[in-house]
Amino acid sequence: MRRIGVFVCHCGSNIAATVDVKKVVEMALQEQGVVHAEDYPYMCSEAGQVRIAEAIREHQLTGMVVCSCSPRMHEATFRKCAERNGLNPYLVEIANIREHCSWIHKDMAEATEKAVILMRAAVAKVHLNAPLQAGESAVTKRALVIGGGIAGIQTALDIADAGYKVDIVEKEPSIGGRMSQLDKTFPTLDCSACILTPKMVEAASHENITIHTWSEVEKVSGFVGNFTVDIRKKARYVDMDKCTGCGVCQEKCPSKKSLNEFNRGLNTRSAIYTPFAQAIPNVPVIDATACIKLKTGKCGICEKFCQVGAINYAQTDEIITEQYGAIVVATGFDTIKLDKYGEYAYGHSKDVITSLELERIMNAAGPTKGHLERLSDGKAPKEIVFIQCVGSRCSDDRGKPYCSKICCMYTAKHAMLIRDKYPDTNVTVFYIDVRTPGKNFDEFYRRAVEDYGVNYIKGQVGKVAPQPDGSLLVHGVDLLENKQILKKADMVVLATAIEPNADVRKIATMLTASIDTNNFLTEAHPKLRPVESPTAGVFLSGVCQGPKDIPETVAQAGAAAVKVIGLLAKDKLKTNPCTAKADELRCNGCSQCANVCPYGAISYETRLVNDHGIREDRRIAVVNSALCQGCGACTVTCPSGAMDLQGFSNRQLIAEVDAICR
Amino acid sequence: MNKVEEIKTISGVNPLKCMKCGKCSASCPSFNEMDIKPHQFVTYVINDDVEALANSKSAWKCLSCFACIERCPRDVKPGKVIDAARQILIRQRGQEGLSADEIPALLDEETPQQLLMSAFRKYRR
Amino acid sequence: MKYSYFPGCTLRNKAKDLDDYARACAEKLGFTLEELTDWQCCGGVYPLGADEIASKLPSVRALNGAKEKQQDLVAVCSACYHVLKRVNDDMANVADIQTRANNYMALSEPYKGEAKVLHYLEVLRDKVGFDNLKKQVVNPLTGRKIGAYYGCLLLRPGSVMNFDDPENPTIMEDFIRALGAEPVVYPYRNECCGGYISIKEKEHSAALCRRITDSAAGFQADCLVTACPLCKYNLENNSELPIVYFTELLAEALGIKEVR
Amino acid sequence: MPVTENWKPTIVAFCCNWCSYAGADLAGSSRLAYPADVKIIKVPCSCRVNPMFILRAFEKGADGVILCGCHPGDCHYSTGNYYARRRMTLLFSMLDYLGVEEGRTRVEWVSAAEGVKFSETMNSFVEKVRALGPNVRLGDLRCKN
Repeated sequence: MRRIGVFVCHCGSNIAATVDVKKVVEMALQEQGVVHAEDYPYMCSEAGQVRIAEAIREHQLTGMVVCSCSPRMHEATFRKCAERNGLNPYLVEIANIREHCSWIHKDMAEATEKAVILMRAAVAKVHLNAPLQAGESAVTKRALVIGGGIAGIQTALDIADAGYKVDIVEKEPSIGGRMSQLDKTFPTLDCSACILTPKMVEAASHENITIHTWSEVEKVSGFVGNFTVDIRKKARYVDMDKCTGCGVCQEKCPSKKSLNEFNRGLNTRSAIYTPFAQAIPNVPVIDATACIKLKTGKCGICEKFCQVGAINYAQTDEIITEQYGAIVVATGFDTIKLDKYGEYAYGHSKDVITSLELERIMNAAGPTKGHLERLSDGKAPKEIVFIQCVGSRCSDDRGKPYCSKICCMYTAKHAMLIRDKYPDTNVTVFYIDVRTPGKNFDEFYRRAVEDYGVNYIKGQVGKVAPQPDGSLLVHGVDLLENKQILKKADMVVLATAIEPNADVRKIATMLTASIDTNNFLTEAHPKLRPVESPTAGVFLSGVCQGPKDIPETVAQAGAAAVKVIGLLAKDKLKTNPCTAKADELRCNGCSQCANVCPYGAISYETRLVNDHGIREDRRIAVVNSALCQGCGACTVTCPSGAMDLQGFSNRQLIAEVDAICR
Repeated sequence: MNKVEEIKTISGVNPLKCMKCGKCSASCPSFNEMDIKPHQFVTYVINDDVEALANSKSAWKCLSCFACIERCPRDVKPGKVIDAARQILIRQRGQEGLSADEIPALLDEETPQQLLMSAFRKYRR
Repeated sequence: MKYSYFPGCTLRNKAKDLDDYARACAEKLGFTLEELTDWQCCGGVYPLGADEIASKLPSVRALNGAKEKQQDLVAVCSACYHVLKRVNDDMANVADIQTRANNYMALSEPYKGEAKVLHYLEVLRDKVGFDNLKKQVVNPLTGRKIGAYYGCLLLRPGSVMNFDDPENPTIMEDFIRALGAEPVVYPYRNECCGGYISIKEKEHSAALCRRITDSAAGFQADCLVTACPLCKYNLENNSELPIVYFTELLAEALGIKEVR
Repeated sequence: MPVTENWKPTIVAFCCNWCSYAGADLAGSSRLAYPADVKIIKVPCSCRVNPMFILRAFEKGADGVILCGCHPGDCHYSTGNYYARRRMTLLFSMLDYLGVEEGRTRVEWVSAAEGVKFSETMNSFVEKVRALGPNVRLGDLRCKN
């Protein structure tokens, strides 16, 4: 019989205000095997842990239950406390009487009754807990960063500077990401390329960083410290080693009608191209869907003009397989499609554009060479209307329920830049709320209003009506004046909601990292573990986790790097001892367990078994505990009940069921 | 049932979903005819001031064109609130927006039956 | 192909053209409109109130009639289409309305939104096909610039009507193109003409109509096409532009307008 | 059906550690209430839930059993929830024969970010079970041990 101690935490008033903790203690003492029970305001505090230590010694506890917050919060705390005091950590169970009880119930009697039942279930389980020893696994001292935007670059640089190898996988022909498309940045008006390019160069020249552009992650297996990743290096049709980046091929290419993705499709590019001048690597790719040679076999002009013979039409996709200890997701964002927002005439009028398109128009390397022009007729706009929250903060099925966070600030930036460069152009911003929480952010917005005369109107726009004369009639409202506004504009800019990159779902599935309903990756804890995925060894950097501006992204990228460095600095990792184990007397070697194991952790060996005096050679399932992740699929599949999961055994779970239904 | 609850029941609208963006008012073809503007409808419900809403001109000015309902980013459907206010009015005797005596003078050669039918539905019980 | 047909109050009288051409063109295009025997006026406007049942019953009767004949229910008038479709949606998805309406109706088998409501234009688009329609045109309307006027009732609310993109519809433009004319896209084609308000407040409706027709004329439309008798009435009272029913345009292109 | 006035159902919820248990935690920290009748048992993955556990719960007097896991495609162990889905489909199809009505069992996918969904799911499930009343049909057949 176990000697069990039950420790009931008040969590200040978080638990004690709704659960009668004294009653829980009283009821615990009536449970079989419970030799000690007590309550304390903060069990997790040092003083609380001292009480636990004393109780373990005084009552020679061989098991313990802590009735407290979620095990996701403090299971590790209490297990370490037990271990320090000579009790195997896996003889500790948590009854979650906070998140699953006191915080969701109001009636004290009801909550107390439930807390008692949860306590009983934990006690029943602990009776059957076995002391477990964590094994060890080696750590591959190399990290993978998926995505080569500012988030990925910063994470990679920080990891590399700490002395670890990092690979960046970027699906576009160049690293740089969204930031490379921006013209200026807030809340100072730095040129985006001027501050990003040095980082790109640093990453490319860093001895610890390997960059795979025009590449995608194809397959991920393994677990923390030991991931195996297949990377598809898409055919570039250009030899990276030979190409000098002279650019002649792009000039000579006769296929020039492909939409330029980097300029958001506002102009065209050649079939062989580098997305932008500062591209890294400065090696073009051939767009196979546009290349005349690859489509028809005729042409070959780029090959003819390439002086170093770098063009290779025979190149094919290549899959490389690499080992990593940690993986960082930095897949970034895109703007949402606006096809459901017909009222704003986007797609109908060329002069209704998104903010990201305006970035390209304002940029010297953009489709208008940096001149602010209407895309319809090339004229300089004299009246520009900005519409905020297009697709953000929506609870209908057209938009996103969240605030995209960056729009208020970049709109202030755009407005200011336009008023600065084109003082004759009037700028009106229709807003719902102006959100400027950030260092120097509100000051920045106020400058737009006070120093640059940008006209901010509180109210949303209902419709943008293109007029026969080519202008746009904006039907808005001024809520403070309580008036409908009809504003004639030459250009309308939509602050379009952002959403996680479309590929992120596929990547999350490969990594078994969880994702929320908006396709943002979920962090392990919303406050305390913001850069870790719940999946061990997977970390989050940048907008893939939630909307962020550049300073926040860079900060989070550094934080993710620190977490990776902390992991890679370890030579060995403790493995989860809650692994599957086969009972050799019951196993009949049928192989069904191996069929369902996602980790290939189960093999079979022929072993001499003594089955009640009968000695014979039998085929027995053997679980490799370093590979087993403890899901339990095999335990339910096993037809003879031989396979069981340590820490979540059939008997333990049934004991919990029985205690709850008692 | 008090008036606020009645409006909520008839309209099926949860006024608390509104984020006061004004897109309804920006879209409303009757905005200038209304004393209480579309974006204010829900505020009156929230403030329990259904009396003012029912006494306002707006109840008779809404065209039920559903532009506000279509474009509302919060799925609040402000047009349904004003229609519910109108319903409350016409369900009270003597509170109708069109009397039978008025009608002959309002018709012309081309008036389609549809106009008469919908006007009856909108103005009268 | 046979469809149950709901002509509606106005098509019996003032909008006889809309009705006659619809039937004649249907026969020409290979489908038949079988008028429901006991249809009653839909009421012209959809009763928005969640607690209004009686005013929805005429629609339920028509819908159930189509269900019993195992036919889709076709309407030509925008208002009828709007009311029938929304009541049908209620009968399929709103348990309270379904129960209470069925209690009134006392049908042999309760009606639960089984019928499918189609607008005549949807039949042309989805059943006949605009490509096919184009082949049957004998008098292509070449050179004519026609603006589609959708109004409110065909499109909104988009989540229930599912007729076309409520802010950027294309069905009427595709229809106009199939007849050989050039569609004129103008921004106010889905804005309200004033609807029923014109019975008492002619100026209010007039202002809205003028915005619509001025915009269409500004984009060089030489006529507007509509599916709604009330829209036609309101627009006609306030515009230089001719306003025609889409079925009339169809009859003209199919060469059966004169024959009638 | 003899429903006593103060009858409260006993409901067992198996939640996977990675998604649904975390979703329940989020419901808790967001203070999204659901009835205290629900008692959660943590399992590493929904595929750890042996159909025998569910039968055991009913045998011991549970009035409803719900199994929650990660959304299809999002399983922490890649495929566990698919196994769970198949097993439960098969089990549930036989439960009526065993005397347990269809509404007393449910499988629901709740992610770690879906505190609202967790709470709504539990509310609607409890409501359903309450409407069904005590699990007397199996109770009559129950083998007491």
